Amino acid sequence: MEHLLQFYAIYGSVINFIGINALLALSLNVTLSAGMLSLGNAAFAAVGGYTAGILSLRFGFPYVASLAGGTCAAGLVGLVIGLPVLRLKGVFLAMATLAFGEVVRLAAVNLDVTGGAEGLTGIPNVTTTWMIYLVLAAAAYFIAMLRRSRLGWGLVSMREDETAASSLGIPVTYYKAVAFVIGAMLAGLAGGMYAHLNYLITPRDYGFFIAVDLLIYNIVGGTNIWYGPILGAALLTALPEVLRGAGVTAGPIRMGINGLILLLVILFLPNGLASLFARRRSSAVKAGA
Amino acid sequence: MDLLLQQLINGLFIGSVYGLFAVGYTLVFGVLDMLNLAHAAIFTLGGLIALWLVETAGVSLWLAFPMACVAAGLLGLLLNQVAFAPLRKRSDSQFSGLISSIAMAIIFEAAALGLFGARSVRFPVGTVPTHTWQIAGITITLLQVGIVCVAASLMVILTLFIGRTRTGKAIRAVGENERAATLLGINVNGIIAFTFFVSSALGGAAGILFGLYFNNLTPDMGRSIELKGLAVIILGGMGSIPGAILGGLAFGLSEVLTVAITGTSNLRDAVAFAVLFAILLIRPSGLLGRGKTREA
Amino acid sequence: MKLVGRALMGVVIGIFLLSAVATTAFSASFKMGFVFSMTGGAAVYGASQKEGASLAVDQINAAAGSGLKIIPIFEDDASVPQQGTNVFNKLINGNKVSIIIGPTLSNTAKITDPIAQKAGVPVLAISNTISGITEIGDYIFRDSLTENVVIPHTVKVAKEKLKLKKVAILYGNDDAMTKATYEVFKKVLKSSGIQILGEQTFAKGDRDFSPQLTQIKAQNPDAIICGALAEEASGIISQARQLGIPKTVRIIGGNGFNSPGLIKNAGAAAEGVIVGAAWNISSTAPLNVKFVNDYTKKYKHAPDQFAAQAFAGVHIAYQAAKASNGGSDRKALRDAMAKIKNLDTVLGRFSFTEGRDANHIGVVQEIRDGKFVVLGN
Amino acid sequence: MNRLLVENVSRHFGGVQALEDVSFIVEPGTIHGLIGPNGAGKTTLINILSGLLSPSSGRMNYRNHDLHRLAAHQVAAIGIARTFQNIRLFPHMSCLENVQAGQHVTSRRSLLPRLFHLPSARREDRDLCERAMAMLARVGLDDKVSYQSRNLSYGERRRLEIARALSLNPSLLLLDEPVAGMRQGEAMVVADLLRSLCREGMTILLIEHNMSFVMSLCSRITVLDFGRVLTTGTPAEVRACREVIEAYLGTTGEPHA
Repeated sequence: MEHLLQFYAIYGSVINFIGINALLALSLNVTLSAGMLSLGNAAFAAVGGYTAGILSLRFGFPYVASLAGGTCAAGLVGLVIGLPVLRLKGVFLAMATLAFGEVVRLAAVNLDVTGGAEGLTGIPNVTTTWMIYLVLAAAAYFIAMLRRSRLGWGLVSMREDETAASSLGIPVTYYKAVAFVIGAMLAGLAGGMYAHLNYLITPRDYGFFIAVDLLIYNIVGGTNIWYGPILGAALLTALPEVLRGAGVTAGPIRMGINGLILLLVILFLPNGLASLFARRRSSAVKAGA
Repeated sequence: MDLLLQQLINGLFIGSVYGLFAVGYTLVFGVLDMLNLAHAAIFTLGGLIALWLVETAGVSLWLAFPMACVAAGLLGLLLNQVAFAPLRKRSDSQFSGLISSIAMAIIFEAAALGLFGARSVRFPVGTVPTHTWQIAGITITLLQVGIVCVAASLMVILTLFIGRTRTGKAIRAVGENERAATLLGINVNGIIAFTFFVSSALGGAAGILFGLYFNNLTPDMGRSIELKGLAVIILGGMGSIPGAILGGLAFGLSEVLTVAITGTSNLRDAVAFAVLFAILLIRPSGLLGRGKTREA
Repeated sequence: MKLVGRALMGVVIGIFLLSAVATTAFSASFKMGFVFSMTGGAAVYGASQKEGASLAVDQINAAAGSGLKIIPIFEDDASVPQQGTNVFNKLINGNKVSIIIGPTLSNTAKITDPIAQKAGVPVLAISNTISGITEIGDYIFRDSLTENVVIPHTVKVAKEKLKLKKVAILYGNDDAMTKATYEVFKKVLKSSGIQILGEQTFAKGDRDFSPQLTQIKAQNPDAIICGALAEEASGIISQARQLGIPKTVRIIGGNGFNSPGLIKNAGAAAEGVIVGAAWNISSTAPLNVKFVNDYTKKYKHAPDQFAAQAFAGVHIAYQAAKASNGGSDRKALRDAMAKIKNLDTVLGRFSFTEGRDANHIGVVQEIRDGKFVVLGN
Repeated sequence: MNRLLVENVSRHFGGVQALEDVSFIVEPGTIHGLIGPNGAGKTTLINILSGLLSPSSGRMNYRNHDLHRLAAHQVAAIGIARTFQNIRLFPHMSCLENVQAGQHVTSRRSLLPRLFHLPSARREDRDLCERAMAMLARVGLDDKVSYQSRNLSYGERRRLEIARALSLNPSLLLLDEPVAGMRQGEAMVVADLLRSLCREGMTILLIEHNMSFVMSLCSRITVLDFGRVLTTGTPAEVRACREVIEAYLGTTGEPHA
């Protein structure tokens, strides 16, 4: 027990960040599972984070109300952005959401209400580890169940073949918008929790490279199953600390290892690390049968 | 008036560097339909290799320039071999190629950081002649003129090469339809590798010119141009070489004109990306895009 | 093969045991944690800081004999606040350090320092210059002069010497430090009756400043006030001269300009640049001369202000540790820190203010013949 | 009105006239063939009927719905299912999942009961799974339930696609070359399947190049050539029609199909 407490004292913040990053990765997974590559989820997290932070800080909203406000604001922005951009496909959708993300970041830099480059300071520090993991568990469960619902079947079908999906009665455009908004809301929730985890959020917490990181978490972990993004986020968030523990402190080497892991996964595990587990399970099933 | 003219010259200059960077970007996209996000890292390495050749190996710039371009091209071949070729047959190759190129970008940047350190490095004084013209209140440097000329001639050569030569035609054929190209007896893998070579060599050239002019090379200098390069190829139309050149100029001009018109630079990047967003909504194929519908 | 493996294992275990014995044998030592940005955007500063701090630690330990020694633990926060948080938790709870020196970036400090405050671990900031750092709590100290101290002084001296009437401002608006520089400048310029002709901004990582400088040139200011880090500053300076902004239009910078890299990178264009600083390399105080010599000998390049502040920081913390009976008690160490008075450092004679900020005299320097020289005090 | 009514449908792509004034009627409960040389516009017509393309002019009506006003998913929702000439299965899904994906309009699969693990959700899932299994059995793929669809043979994929279309519970089935690439025996199995579906009251419109298959199966046939209807009639009438023979044999006497 004492060891556990000691471990938490040292690595508590890492554990928190793993949870937040996993939640963000899950938010992206909703759209990815429908075959839409969005680079806008960091921006939705920004909308949620700043809204929740401002609600707490300037208007004295209670924590849960601030989070709800941030989540809804992100969902609303997701709807407004989603409707026009969703007719774009593949790389073009990625670019449009990327441009949107940059505009949001630059807005945060230039507006007064967001505190500019110095960021929004003094946000009450109320998010705790159990809250993060409770929300993460709920989100993972939600996504796992979503997969089995009509919407979930529709989204996966769309990723496989949009034309065929529409011929099966799946309202592709509508479902895309719904997935986009759900993803935006989850990202907004994660952003709001993150804002209340530190004392400060800055525009740099939500830039292009964060959006790319979310994509990487999904790819490394695997997009096909709910625990894939969580696995990816956990591994890559903990990696710097693991390497630090192993004595690898030199910056370039750590960075190189990061890149190498990503490369190896994409080359040899196209369905991510999660496929290792899935493969074992299915072979167990075969052995049993 | 002087002010506006000077700004236009500024825009023309930076736009031609963007264009040269984006040409390589768009070339790979045109052939493979894949985004190569490691292009910015090769841009950086191109500049750093040239610097190393000039400073440490003592090679004159006239020799170092082509040597560094070739080195960047070879990095492109490596990139193709490691990150793209193994994925080509996969059904989600467009997507996985994006990711593997990000992985290579991280590895390249780590290599640059390890080899050259985090501090910014610069070409030794006197690497290029410095001369400045003052014409009616407008300032132009010899280096600027040189860079615009080099960028323009590289782009002209490339356009002629793609349009006129056998290999260029083969590149276009592969871009149009890989299977048909194979049936025509084109060595598709060879052509793709060659495209990576040319694209990366051009990216390296852009990196050298960028490094020479701003004379401030860091391992992460590709990052700031990466997003702009993406914007440029969207603006010009994915896969279109004249589009990338035009898009580069348009993007460079939009940056300086935002500053010139609003009198402040707060909105410079925001305007550029808002324009990009609008273009995607109104005309996703870009200014000179082929409008080819890419159906799944 | 097996034998070799076992022998190797034996050696490893032996070294491990020896080192364990070694650390327990010299009980007269304390752990000092360093959180610097050794990779990422602020790696340039982190590199200098690490060099300055290592030099100080090595010299102190070599001179200590059987006296109090420092066990340094260097960690990299990769210029990312998240990793800064992780590193702080590790140093405080894992390594159980007595004091933390760093982090490099003010933004990271705003997130990490409350952690140390809560845990009761003293922090000595050596490069955070924005306001609101030491206000986090009574365990937070800093030896870097804030922009609030340096800039008014700079403006006063510059106004006297150059008869400034109207200036243009150029600053990075997406970085906390450069933005803070800008805000302080703006306030001070207004209160000293200098007209601001216009404000231009740039973003981190920009290389091309000619559109902004072209606008500034057209406004014909007496001087350009610049809030930029050294990376961008050298580009701004050389491009300003290239665009034909005459040398009589001085460029005046904030803390970010304090780097020999600026002179190296901007070359002749850097002549005449004015910058307020906490430390001047050409100061002839013996302590400083020795520091500059030792540093240059060890690292083959001259130190900058960041290295000097790191070097001084280690000495300040070491003095406090000595005064607090070995530095292993964090609370006692904090109290001893607060009592530091008139300590001779490379930054000059050093004391903390009531608010635990640096209280020493800054200098206004200009670049002349490729060197930072004192313009006025 | 359960008839499928196609009236003066035209469609051009740029300057190319793919369909011109196409009109015919498909009677309910029959198997209707659509034949013609390559490029006659058959697939275009199916794409227009299923809502993937909109006609340049003309109207189509089925069960009082104006098809030309509906999007593809709405066409599916009123009970019109289709297969594709170039087989568009979901490659990374198993056979069972492919068929289950086709249950979109015939299932509820609400999210809420699933979130709360209500028995109703489990019952529905079990029920849908059983129905999908039955559908696979019907097309003879019950031994390939968990195979990924991309690992099936060509003929098996065609049959799986039909099973997927059938799980929409359609009243009108549009089949684009359902037996192309199949061996004779396999084609006969499909023919039997289609006949039994027809007996159960389903209307089927199919494109096929295999003449003996079409002639033996269809009660009426529409012949397209260069986007125009040459004739509509019983197999015997069509076989006797001079224009059809000319279209197929061409003036040079070269067979197209």
